[in-house]
Amino acid sequence: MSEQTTPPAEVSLHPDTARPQNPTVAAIRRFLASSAGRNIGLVVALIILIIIGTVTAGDRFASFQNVLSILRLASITGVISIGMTFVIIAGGIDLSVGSVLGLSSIVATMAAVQLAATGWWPLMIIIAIAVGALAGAVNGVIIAYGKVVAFMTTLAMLLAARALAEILSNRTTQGVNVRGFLEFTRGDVFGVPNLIWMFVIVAIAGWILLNRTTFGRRTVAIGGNHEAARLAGINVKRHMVYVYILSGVTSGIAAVMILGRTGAGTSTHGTLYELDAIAAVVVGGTLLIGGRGSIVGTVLGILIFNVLINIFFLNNLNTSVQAITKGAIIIAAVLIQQRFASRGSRSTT
Amino acid sequence: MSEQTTPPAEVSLHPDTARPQNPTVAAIRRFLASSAGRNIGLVVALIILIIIGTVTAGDRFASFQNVLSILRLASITGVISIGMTFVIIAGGIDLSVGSVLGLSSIVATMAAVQLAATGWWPLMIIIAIAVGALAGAVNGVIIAYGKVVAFMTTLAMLLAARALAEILSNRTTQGVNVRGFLEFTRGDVFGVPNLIWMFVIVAIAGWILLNRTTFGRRTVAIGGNHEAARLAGINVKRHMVYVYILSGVTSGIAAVMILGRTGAGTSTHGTLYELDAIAAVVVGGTLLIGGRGSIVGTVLGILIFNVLINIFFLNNLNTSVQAITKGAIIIAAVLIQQRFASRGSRSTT
Amino acid sequence: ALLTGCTAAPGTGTQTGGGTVEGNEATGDTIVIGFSGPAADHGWLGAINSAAKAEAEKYPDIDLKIAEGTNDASLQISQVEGFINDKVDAIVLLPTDGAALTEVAIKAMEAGIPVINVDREFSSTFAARVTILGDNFGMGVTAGTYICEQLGDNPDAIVAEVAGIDSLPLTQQRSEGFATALEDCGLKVNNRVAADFTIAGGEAVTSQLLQAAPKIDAIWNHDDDQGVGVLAAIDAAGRDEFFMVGGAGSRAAMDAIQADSGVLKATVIYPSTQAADGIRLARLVAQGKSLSDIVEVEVPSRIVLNAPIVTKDNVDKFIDFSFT
Amino acid sequence: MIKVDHGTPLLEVRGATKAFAGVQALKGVDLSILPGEVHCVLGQNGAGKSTLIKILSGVYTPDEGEFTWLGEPVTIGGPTEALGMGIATMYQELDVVDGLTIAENIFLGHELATVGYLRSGEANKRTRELLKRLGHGDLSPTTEVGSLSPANKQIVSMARALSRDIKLIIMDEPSAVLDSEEVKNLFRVVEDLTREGIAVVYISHRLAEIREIGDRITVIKDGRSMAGGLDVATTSTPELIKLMTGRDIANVFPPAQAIRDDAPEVLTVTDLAVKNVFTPLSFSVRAGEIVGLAGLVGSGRSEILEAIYGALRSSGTVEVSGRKIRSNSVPAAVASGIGLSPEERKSQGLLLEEPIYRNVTLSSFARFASFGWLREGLERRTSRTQLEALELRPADPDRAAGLLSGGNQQKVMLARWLVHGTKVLLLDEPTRGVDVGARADIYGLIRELAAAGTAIVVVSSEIEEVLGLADHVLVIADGEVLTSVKSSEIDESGVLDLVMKGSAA
Ligand SMILES: Nc1ncnc2c1ncn2[C@@H]1O[C@H](COP(=O)(O)OP(=O)(O)OP(=O)(O)O)[C@@H](O)[C@H]1O
Ligand SMILES: Nc1ncnc2c1ncn2[C@@H]1O[C@H](COP(=O)(O)OP(=O)(O)OP(=O)(O)O)[C@@H](O)[C@H]1O
Ligand SMILES: [Mg+2]
Ligand SMILES: [Mg+2]
Repeated sequence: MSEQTTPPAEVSLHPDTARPQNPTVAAIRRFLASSAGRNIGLVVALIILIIIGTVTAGDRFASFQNVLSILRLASITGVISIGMTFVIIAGGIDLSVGSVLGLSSIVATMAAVQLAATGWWPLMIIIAIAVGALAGAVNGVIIAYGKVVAFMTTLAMLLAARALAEILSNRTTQGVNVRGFLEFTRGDVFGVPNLIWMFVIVAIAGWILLNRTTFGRRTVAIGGNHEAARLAGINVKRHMVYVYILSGVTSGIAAVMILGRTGAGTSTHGTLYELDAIAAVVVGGTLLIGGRGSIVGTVLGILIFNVLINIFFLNNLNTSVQAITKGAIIIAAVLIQQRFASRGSRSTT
Repeated sequence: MSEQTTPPAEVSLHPDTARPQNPTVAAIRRFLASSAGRNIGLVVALIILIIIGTVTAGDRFASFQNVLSILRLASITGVISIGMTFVIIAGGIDLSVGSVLGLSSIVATMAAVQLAATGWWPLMIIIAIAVGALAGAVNGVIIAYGKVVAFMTTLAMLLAARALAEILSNRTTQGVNVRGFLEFTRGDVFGVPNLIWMFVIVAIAGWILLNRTTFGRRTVAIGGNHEAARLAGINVKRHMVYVYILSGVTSGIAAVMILGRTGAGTSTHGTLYELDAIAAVVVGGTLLIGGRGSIVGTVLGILIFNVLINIFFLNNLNTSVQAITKGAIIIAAVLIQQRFASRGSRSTT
Repeated sequence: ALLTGCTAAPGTGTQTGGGTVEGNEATGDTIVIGFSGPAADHGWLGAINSAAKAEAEKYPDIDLKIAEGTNDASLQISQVEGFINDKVDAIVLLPTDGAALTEVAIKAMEAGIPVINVDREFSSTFAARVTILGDNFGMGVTAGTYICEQLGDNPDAIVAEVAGIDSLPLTQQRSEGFATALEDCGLKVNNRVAADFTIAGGEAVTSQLLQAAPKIDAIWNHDDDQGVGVLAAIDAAGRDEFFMVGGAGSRAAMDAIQADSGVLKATVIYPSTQAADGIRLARLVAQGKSLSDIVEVEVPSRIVLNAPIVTKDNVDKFIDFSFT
Repeated sequence: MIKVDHGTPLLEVRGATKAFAGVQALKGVDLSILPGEVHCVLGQNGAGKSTLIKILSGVYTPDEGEFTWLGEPVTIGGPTEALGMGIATMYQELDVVDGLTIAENIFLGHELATVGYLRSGEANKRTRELLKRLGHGDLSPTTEVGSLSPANKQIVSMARALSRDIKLIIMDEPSAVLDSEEVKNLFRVVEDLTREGIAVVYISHRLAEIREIGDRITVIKDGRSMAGGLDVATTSTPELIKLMTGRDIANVFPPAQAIRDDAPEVLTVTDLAVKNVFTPLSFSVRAGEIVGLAGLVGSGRSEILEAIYGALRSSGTVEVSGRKIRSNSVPAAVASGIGLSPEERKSQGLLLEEPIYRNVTLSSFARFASFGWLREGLERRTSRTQLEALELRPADPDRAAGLLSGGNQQKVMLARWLVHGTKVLLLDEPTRGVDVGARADIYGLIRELAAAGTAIVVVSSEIEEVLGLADHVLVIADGEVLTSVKSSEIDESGVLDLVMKGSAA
């Protein structure tokens, strides 16, 4: 994984000698190249989907309740995708997010049962996040210091965390009967469920972290050019550990959310969420080779997938047809995004 | 022009040869850096597993029958991994292998039912492979000419092929009652089941294709340096289509094998095989970013995983414990491999 | 009320009940029923879906909405939310995890929508108007008892078990029931492997199992769908010193039992018509009708389905209700 | 000079233009190449030289322009067609594949194969011949290219061009990664080629090389040819520089200032060694002093810098202003005031997709962030000021670093350490691929830094550059310091003699 090469597209460009340009064209180009501009294709794709939804399902789609329902569903994989965005920007991958979520949910529920006496429910949240962070730290240390490829490390963690969850829970689902916790996770503020607020907060925090802090800057630097980051004095290994911990933390937060949503902890929570998260991140325009990515894109990616699921549901489509359509729409979304974001293809063949 | 013609050949200016070294050390170093040497870590890991197997399960492990049983099981994902090795070396990824296998198995069985009259069973094999090749071609064209990232394209194909298989089969399992076909796929030559022979043949063909043909060298070139390959006059896009077709073909062959092995075609065949295949390829030392990889490594990777599973079964281990152990052993195998293959890590933090 | 066996012949529409049958069958107000279940990723679940659909098609007054099958509790919750938003008249729910879907089911009930809970039970009685359960523990007991009967005189007999997906509670329950029944006759499970409810998975683990156990007297395989693979592996290994008991009751399994040509001698029914029953009951509940075969004025709240054993002797009775 | 009767032009280009989305790279270039000549193309970074040759080799399709090949009008459709016509190219960016052997790289795209099955024996044999012809009979055809040094990769690239049946060979800055010995070797090959009537298009920023090998010159400035077919013999260097840059550049190396006798030792290196690369060495650099490391490619100079910087596992100690720094840790080195401008700007130095200011501030977060929160405004302002001081035009901190020319990229690397305020600056090949104008700027800057009290260590493959910049020179061969002298006490041939002897020993 240390073989990070710079994308071959950027070979030898030196337009430093100022070239006269039509100012409007220049402004449009600058916008399209900006992070907002890169996402415009996704926004278009999302709008198209919303139109399709409204046309095919009318008020059932465009109602406040339905929007909340979409967002509630989106919020859990959404939170995971934010952590995943960092990992992928840093040039890594985390296949273990779903099963770490499952493990966190189990440990937190068990703790709740044990600690029912004290009744201080925020401890559940702390425990869920701590379990996630721990799993992330193990991933990070093995990857950064053990130099095992991220794909294998997190695949191993996927197996191990799920299995540990099964052993701990003895494969039974554990109900969460902690009133305070359930009230918190199921409550709402200004009519918007707390689950959605949690996603909003994580997404905003993620955006700030990525774009406004040294942490984010280092993450982009490492993913963009591992060697250059190292030679600029960044402690690359330590930072990679932090990045995987961050991903574990988002899994822990998602575990809290799913506990609230389902009221139960089970080792099967989060199965295959890694695929959903990676897909949202990639559709969102983050490069799988690292070095570039956007939180806004990821959020749009998550929304696109969840609106799609909702439209299928409302239109009562045959499951298999759904899957085929979903496949086609993934391709279409990526194509739309590329058409808008591409700054002119430079290859000929 | 000047007339200097001192032949500088005698003067050794080249870092590759200059340094005096202990000849034994040099020979060992050269071997370790060779492709066989890169795999020695895997061989060691495999030997360790075999020792564990023999110690814990004795004759039940070390019997000819058991070896055949391991190999029969290994052969199907093995064949898929060979195709996957090419895709990954070329810098791509194919998540659709498992579901294309499922689709091929369905179409081939349906064809068998239709064509029962003619009775020419090899047609089933041709159809299975053709379906795989077609799916691969679709993947390849979308990736190479549509410029959609491979991850998303093949993820979409994963969904679509599985769904198509469900629609075609109406989600029912279709038995294969073609005597000639079953005799062929379940037969053996020199006491070794034909399934194993098929894997052996595909692996050898893959090795030759990768190491001894223009196709293989171009695949490495594209994965290693996309731009350089293009500049050398290689039609990179067309070649990528071929590579994905190759992967589809191996899925088709694997479909034939699974039809023989289970005697039934169903849309659930091959579920999650993509993970097994990618894991084997990566453990086998092929770089996920492309440009370098080995068929021998992939075969060793497949064997390691399957010996592991066999040891678990023979020792009647609990599924969850299995999963945790598997996770730990994946990490250990990759670590062992790296220790042997690394030519001395020279970087610091 | 506990009712066993009454659903042995569902879907035929020809019950021989009292005078209320015609009343129940008579077309009433059109009702919208929402159905959500796990991903139809194997034969039994596929059969659950198609039986539900077929059942709904029989009644002109049912408008069935089927949500995409899923194994993700969170997604299933959102499907139920969707049904609530849509104000359907009844919901038939085969939860991917009973406890995890309880809360949203209560929400539906509170919104005045009766919920019919199928197969995997909610953790609260307030979550469902009617609960129809297959009996996983009972399934294991039936299989174990049958094996005991066959091997009872041999305390050293080797018993093997090919389980389904180990992480599912239902697999646990089946295994527990099996072990409990075997204990009664002094046997135990000597070799246990878990597959994944798929044919290929069944084949893979069984070929390993046969290596691990050189001699076996009886095998219980939890699921006839993966059983196709299990039998293929047994075939390939050329082993026939034991007999095998299946599970769920697929057509292929019953055909094999009827033909009595291989090791498969019996299978334990796990009704794949539960959801169809659910649809039927949902219609009755939503239309305010009662169950015709019993004297209750209303539909009962809890129905546990029997898990009978099918052997060569009684296969004729069951074969028409098997799933493909 | 051998003057051949060149006859009709081999290739003629009239009015070639090429625009990349928004950037007009070529605005009208004429070029006429005669058989058997060495035709040099000169121009500043970004003038359009590489674009021109990529058009000739079929990588880009020109927007306009007439092309004649052997008197016939042609269009060059793609790399395959260009190669088919007999135009082979050694590109500026190394275009070899690490995972393939030398022989496989050479025959990539025109493999020696029977129905797809490689005839490796034959390929290896022909590769050995080609390598011998290039003076590198010591390289084995079956060596993986990934394990070669950049210089040897360049050799492979050349062997590949020669493996084709060619009439014209284009070399885009082939000498950038070669040392003087290797360059001589290259020139010998070029002479052989021209004797066979093969034309060579040669691009380099080193005017001395042009003088030595070129026959005629075409100068490109801002995408337009300023002069075509100038005779090397009769065109003066100042004239060329004026054509390229539009200004006069007087002396390239600004005069050194005397180091004060009481200047403190800033960098002290004691018994530093890296196993199998270089033997223990000790030296020190005083404030304001520039120490140069001279030697051949592969002698271990980059490794010495990396070891001082903590980027390469080493034994021995490094002290900055008398305080020992934790070994083998780049962050520790940076914190104690050491900065490194690496050899490969693109792969080791810059984040090409990121804006300039982020490249500038990358090592100085302590200065630009409070509790991890970055003050982008301050970053931009500081970067702009620094870029203006370095005369980067335009000094736009929001531009992507990958869009800058080589010289300007080097300035960004310097800006990074200026903003950080390093006491010790390690410069590895600071002018590789940098044009004459920018070169003079960079030399000036290095001098200014020294004058301000920075201790500087410079590595360069151009001995002239080491001698011109450094106060003190360490001559290195095979990882061993042969001599340590004042730069005034040794000249270019003296250094060469030493290294040749050193590595022969
Ligand atoms: N692929 C491309 N896309 C956009 N702009 C490009 C591309 N390639 C070159 N340019 C621009 O075209 C101009 C000419 O670049 P070119 O690489 O030909 O210069 P050069 O003379 O070779 O410079 P150097 O001496 O640094 O190699 C520059 O302004 C450069 O930014
Ligand atoms: N990755 C590596 N692994 C092992 N040895 C290496 C590696 N890189 C370089 N070396 C060895 O280190 C020595 C010095 O290499 P290098 O080419 O960097 O020297 P240099 O003097 O810096 O040359 P240049 O002028 O190209 O920078 C050589 O003997 C080379 O074989
Ligand atoms: Mg150039
Ligand atoms: Mg160097």
